[in-house]
Amino acid sequence: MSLSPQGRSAASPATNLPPETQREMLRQMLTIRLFEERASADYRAGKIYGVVHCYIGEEGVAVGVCSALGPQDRIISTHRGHGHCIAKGADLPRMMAELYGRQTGYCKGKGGSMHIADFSIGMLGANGIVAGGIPIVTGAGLAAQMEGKGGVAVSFFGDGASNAGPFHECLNIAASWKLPMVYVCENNLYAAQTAAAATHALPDVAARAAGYGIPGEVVDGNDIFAVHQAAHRAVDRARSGGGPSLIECKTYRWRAHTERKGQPDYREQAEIEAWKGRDPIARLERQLREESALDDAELQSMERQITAAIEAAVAFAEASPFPLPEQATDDVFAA
Amino acid sequence: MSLSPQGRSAASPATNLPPETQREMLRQMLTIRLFEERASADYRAGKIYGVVHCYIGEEGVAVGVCSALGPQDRIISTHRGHGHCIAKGADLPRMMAELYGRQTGYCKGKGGSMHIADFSIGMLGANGIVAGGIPIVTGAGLAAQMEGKGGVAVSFFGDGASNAGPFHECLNIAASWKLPMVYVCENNLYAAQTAAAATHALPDVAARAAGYGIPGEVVDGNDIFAVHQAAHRAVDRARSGGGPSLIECKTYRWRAHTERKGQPDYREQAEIEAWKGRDPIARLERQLREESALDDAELQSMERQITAAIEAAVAFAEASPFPLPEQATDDVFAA
Amino acid sequence: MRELTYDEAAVEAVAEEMRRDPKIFYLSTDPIPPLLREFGPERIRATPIAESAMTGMGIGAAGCGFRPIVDWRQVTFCFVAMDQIVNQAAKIHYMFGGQARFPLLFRATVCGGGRVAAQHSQSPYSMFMNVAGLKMFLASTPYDIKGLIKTAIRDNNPVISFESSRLLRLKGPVPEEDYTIPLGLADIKREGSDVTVVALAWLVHEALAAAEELAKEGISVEVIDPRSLVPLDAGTIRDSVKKTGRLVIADEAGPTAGFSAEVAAVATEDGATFARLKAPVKRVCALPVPIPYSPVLENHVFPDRKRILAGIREVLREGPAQAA
Amino acid sequence: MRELTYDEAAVEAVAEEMRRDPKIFYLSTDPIPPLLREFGPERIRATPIAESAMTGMGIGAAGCGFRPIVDWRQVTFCFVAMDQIVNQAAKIHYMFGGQARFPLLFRATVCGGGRVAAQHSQSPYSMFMNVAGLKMFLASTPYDIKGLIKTAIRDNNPVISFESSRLLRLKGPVPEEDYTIPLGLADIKREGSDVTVVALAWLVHEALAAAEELAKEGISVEVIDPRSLVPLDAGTIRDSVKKTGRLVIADEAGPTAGFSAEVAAVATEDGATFARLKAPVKRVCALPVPIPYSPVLENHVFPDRKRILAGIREVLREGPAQAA
Ligand SMILES: Cc1ncc(C[n+]2csc(CCOP(=O)(O)OP(=O)(O)O)c2C)c(N)n1
Ligand SMILES: Cc1ncc(C[n+]2csc(CCOP(=O)(O)OP(=O)(O)O)c2C)c(N)n1
Ligand SMILES: [Mg+2]
Ligand SMILES: [Mg+2]
Repeated sequence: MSLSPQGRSAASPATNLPPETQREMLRQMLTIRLFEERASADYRAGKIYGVVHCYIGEEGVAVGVCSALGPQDRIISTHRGHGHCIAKGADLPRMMAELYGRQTGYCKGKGGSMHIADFSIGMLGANGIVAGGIPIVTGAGLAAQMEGKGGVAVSFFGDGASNAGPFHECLNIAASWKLPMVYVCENNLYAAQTAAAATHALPDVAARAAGYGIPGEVVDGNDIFAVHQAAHRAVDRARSGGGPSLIECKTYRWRAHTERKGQPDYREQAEIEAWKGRDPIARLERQLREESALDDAELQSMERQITAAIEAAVAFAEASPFPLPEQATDDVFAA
Repeated sequence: MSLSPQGRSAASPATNLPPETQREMLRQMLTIRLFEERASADYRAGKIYGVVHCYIGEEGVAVGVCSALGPQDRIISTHRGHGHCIAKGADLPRMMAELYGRQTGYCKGKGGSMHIADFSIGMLGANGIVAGGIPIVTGAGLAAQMEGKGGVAVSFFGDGASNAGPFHECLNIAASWKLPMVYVCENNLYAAQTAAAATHALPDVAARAAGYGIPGEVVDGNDIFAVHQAAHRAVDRARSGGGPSLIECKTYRWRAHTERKGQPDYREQAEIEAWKGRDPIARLERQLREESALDDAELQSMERQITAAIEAAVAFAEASPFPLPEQATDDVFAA
Repeated sequence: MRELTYDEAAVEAVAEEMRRDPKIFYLSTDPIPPLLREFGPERIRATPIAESAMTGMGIGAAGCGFRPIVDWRQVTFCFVAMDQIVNQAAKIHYMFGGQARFPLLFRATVCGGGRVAAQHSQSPYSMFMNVAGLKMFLASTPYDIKGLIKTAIRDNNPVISFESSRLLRLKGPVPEEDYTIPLGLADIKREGSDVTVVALAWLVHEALAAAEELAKEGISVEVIDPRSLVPLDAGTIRDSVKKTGRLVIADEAGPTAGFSAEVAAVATEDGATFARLKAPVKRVCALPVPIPYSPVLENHVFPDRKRILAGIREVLREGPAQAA
Repeated sequence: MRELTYDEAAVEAVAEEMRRDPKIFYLSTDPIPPLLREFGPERIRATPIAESAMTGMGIGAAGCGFRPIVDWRQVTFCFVAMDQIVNQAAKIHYMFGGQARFPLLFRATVCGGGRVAAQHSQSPYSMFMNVAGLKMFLASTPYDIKGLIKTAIRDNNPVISFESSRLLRLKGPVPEEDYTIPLGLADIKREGSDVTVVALAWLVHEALAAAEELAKEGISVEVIDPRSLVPLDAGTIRDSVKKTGRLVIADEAGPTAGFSAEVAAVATEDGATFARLKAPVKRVCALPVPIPYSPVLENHVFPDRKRILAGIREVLREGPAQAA
């Protein structure tokens, strides 16, 4: 399957997920979106520093995949990490405090947006180096295999990362060693300003799976059930000793590569608009309404709760102290 | 096609190469073999230093491929470089003098066996880092494309190298940019002591070509005509703007990974013997005899000439001065 | 004279050389818009995110007669290409006995201050200085960067242009006429007689500010900008220290086996210089930690004019200064 | 006491720790036969030639509670993994605010002398010293390497064991009992009073030979082996220089921004040490070139006891020595 913005694929088959699970998926996607809208505004207001990469438009991938995982499973993220954090269950106040550069942040203010991690929930971190996380999470897959408790490790990475050496090295090792891995390529059609069409020999990254004898599947990344089902199959396979899979989720980022002011965005406005028409959140909302699993009141209450949670996270961040300058020399080495 | 030592593939179809070309191919393979037998003996005698990797048993690959190239075409080699040098037309005296560490060697004694290069004939060097040459020769492919004179660049590398990141990065770029490249994997089933079966997800490296939308072909590397024909097709394709190809030559090294004394060789003796039975040189001899294109007298005269040439190379090396110690500081930078 | 930013001056140097020499082309993961507009996608190439391949391809094309420019962008991205830099680019001319030339310009942004944390902030030039076979520089002004980049592009060897992220928007005079600045030539950015400050990049400006302040107290500070790291102009540094008898080195990198250590060694291993040295050498560097995100932390890690001032006062206090 | 080679002592350290702790496993492109025999292919894993993946997998497994050993073999092979070393292993504990531990031992063979040319001979430890977040050592004896490797395996951070190719077959006494040597502790391999030689690895032995020779002339040489590069035992070095007033640094790496530069800086930036220093610091290092193949050339590039001797004589001649 190969997708254009219009989406040649049919909607995914009716899911047998219970309605509360489906609503939870919606809630998580909405949380990602609203969290990032706030982060983006606070970045422009100068309360968040450095660089922020927004995941808005791609929420279906993180939530679709993570909803197929258990707490013992581990994931790794990219420079565009908020979505993966939230989908794996990270704490919003500690995330926001990290963006605000505060002592109470996940990394005590040392990491910022590009380096939020929560090892206690199996989130092995956002990573500022393209493809840099793939080997690390493949090591988590090896650890899971050696632990023998059925854990699975998931590598999220972009279309850009799929052209880098570590992608290849790790797919081969994972396939040879039958590691319990799921490699999830978030193909949002661009790496910064560069179109995937200009740097990929073939439009589908999933085609590379064949070279390692592992399943490679293209799914509509904006169809959360399609993502969830593909992830589910791959996770089952990994858990039962069948080895790794590659899932390519076609998706699109709505915002510029980063939130930095004055940053150019060379993509066509029409393309952006077309993809906004394929909003994974609106789509799930629609489906839930059609199945009478959601009404206006429920949706509004959900949005209110999320907004309140984000407000609380911001309040926590604002109230938290900045690190002390001398704390810069802590944490270079573990005891 | 996948090959066992017994060789499931039929002999390659009758070639339409003129007999003198076929005899020249034999002469080159024999030159590689006799050159290396001498280098190995001289290494054991302490006249050659450091480390020497022999190509004996794999001669069909270098000669089969290079016989499909013209003088304007460029190649790059690996740590196992003598065969590629000779097949591309390097000068035996300057090669031997380099092994002997003399001033008159190709690298003035600075390179040794692992770093023989002759840029004047398009031989961009042996390379001591596994997969290290692949990006460099891909740059030569880019240069050829920009020059627009129909030149082609060939990357030789081992099965071991095909698991390294640069292999992947370069195949993708070459395919995207339709570079005039031929990637030749010499799959001799081992990377040092490690069997390819233990480190490759699939037995055929050629299967990886599909991920980049380029031709990937497995050939019997000990059948020089099969290699030549595959190379010919790939070179034609590259020259005419069709982009890169991947050719995997199944072959086998007869000797240990290096000539270092006391170096273990964990391969099964039976496997080694079986492969010796598939000697690419004996095979071509047989074919030429069957076609009455070679008789004993011609073969003996050929062997005499080669032996004499190697003796002359050794004599040249022996008679050449060692570098002066102070020359160690020359050539760090070009003028 | 017209003014350009540091960044504009660098791009202008590239553009002027590209107009002059059709063998020059440019590889990077995200092309620079004005270069792309002028020279088109054949000469200004967008590569996949595959810095190892990109760097090696530069080497190969250089060996075939081209003069590639490989832009790694953030220096931390080039670590994925380190084999091609250290084992290939640096060694290939030498190990092949000088038979081919490899004219190559590498560009990389270094230094911190952007609140972009450890994986996007580093000043690792000393890692490359220790590798024989690479030339490299780090300019502190628009004028210098333009002249040095032009020299580097015309050089027949791999040369790395380290470029300070803090200075990209700094404006300064840049003549219209063609000029070059040789590698290996330090620039005395301010003459002085009491203490020598050897500083790099942004810290040149901080050192000049410190010098200005001390001038009010009658203390005369000489500020030397080596510009070129390899080759390093040891002569100018030593001559200055022989004159002043005191040496402070200001570098945004960590001290350990850094540029600052090299300058300390260059000064103290020379008999004539050592003989005139009146106080211990002082390194004013980043703290030896990865670079943190939060502004409070990041600011604390980096040296600045205040720490340079303190360093200068320290070397003025110590040693047999008053006696001299 | 029984004798082991340097190489055997290193492998014994690994084996003993692996027996003690089931969380330790070993990754390398070619397994070490005795380890493979004892621990089997699950714990002694042969990886594809993919050092970048191998290194990153070590980091990931460490973050999940294992204690991996990643053997790069020749140090030049680790440059393909440099991103994982510099951007990941070194920074990950810090940039995540210390929330997880990454106990990792990296092993790498350094130094030259094997006639294996530039791509297989390098002593690039100073490249890593400049990177904050990595510990590292370079032992000179079988006793030291065993004790240091054991410490490194028990450390909760990435630690690099650089191992000298020239010393692999060197024999020396190694006790049967469990012992460890702390990181950051230099060893005074010979006490002396006229000059301090700080030397690494093979050059410790060459320095001892030089000291022996000079003893006949009544010159007393102190030989200090820092062993640990990060952390570096600055105290022991400074104390020795304060005593002798003279410093020679012998290192098989090139001088530029090298270990030798760091030791020069450590000595000359300390007021008390600088005050006692009677002669310029002397670096006795490899020439700043890639390592050539031919024995004549390679021998010329590396320092040895003769050059150490010459260096010692030079610092004894220079400075206000006779006056003191
Ligand atoms: C090795 C490396 N090279 C370059 C960069 C700069 N960079 C940051 S994000 C990015 C684009 C990544 O594209 P992709 O993997 O598709 O992820 P996306 O941003 O689209 O989510 C680039 C080039 C980097 N961080 N690391
Ligand atoms: C990056 C790197 N890792 C490890 C080595 C050590 N090494 C040298 S040759 C070799 C095996 C190479 O195997 P392959 O590519 O199949 O080539 P072959 O020797 O079989 O011809 C290894 C591991 C190296 N030279 N470079
Ligand atoms: Mg993308
Ligand atoms: Mg092989």
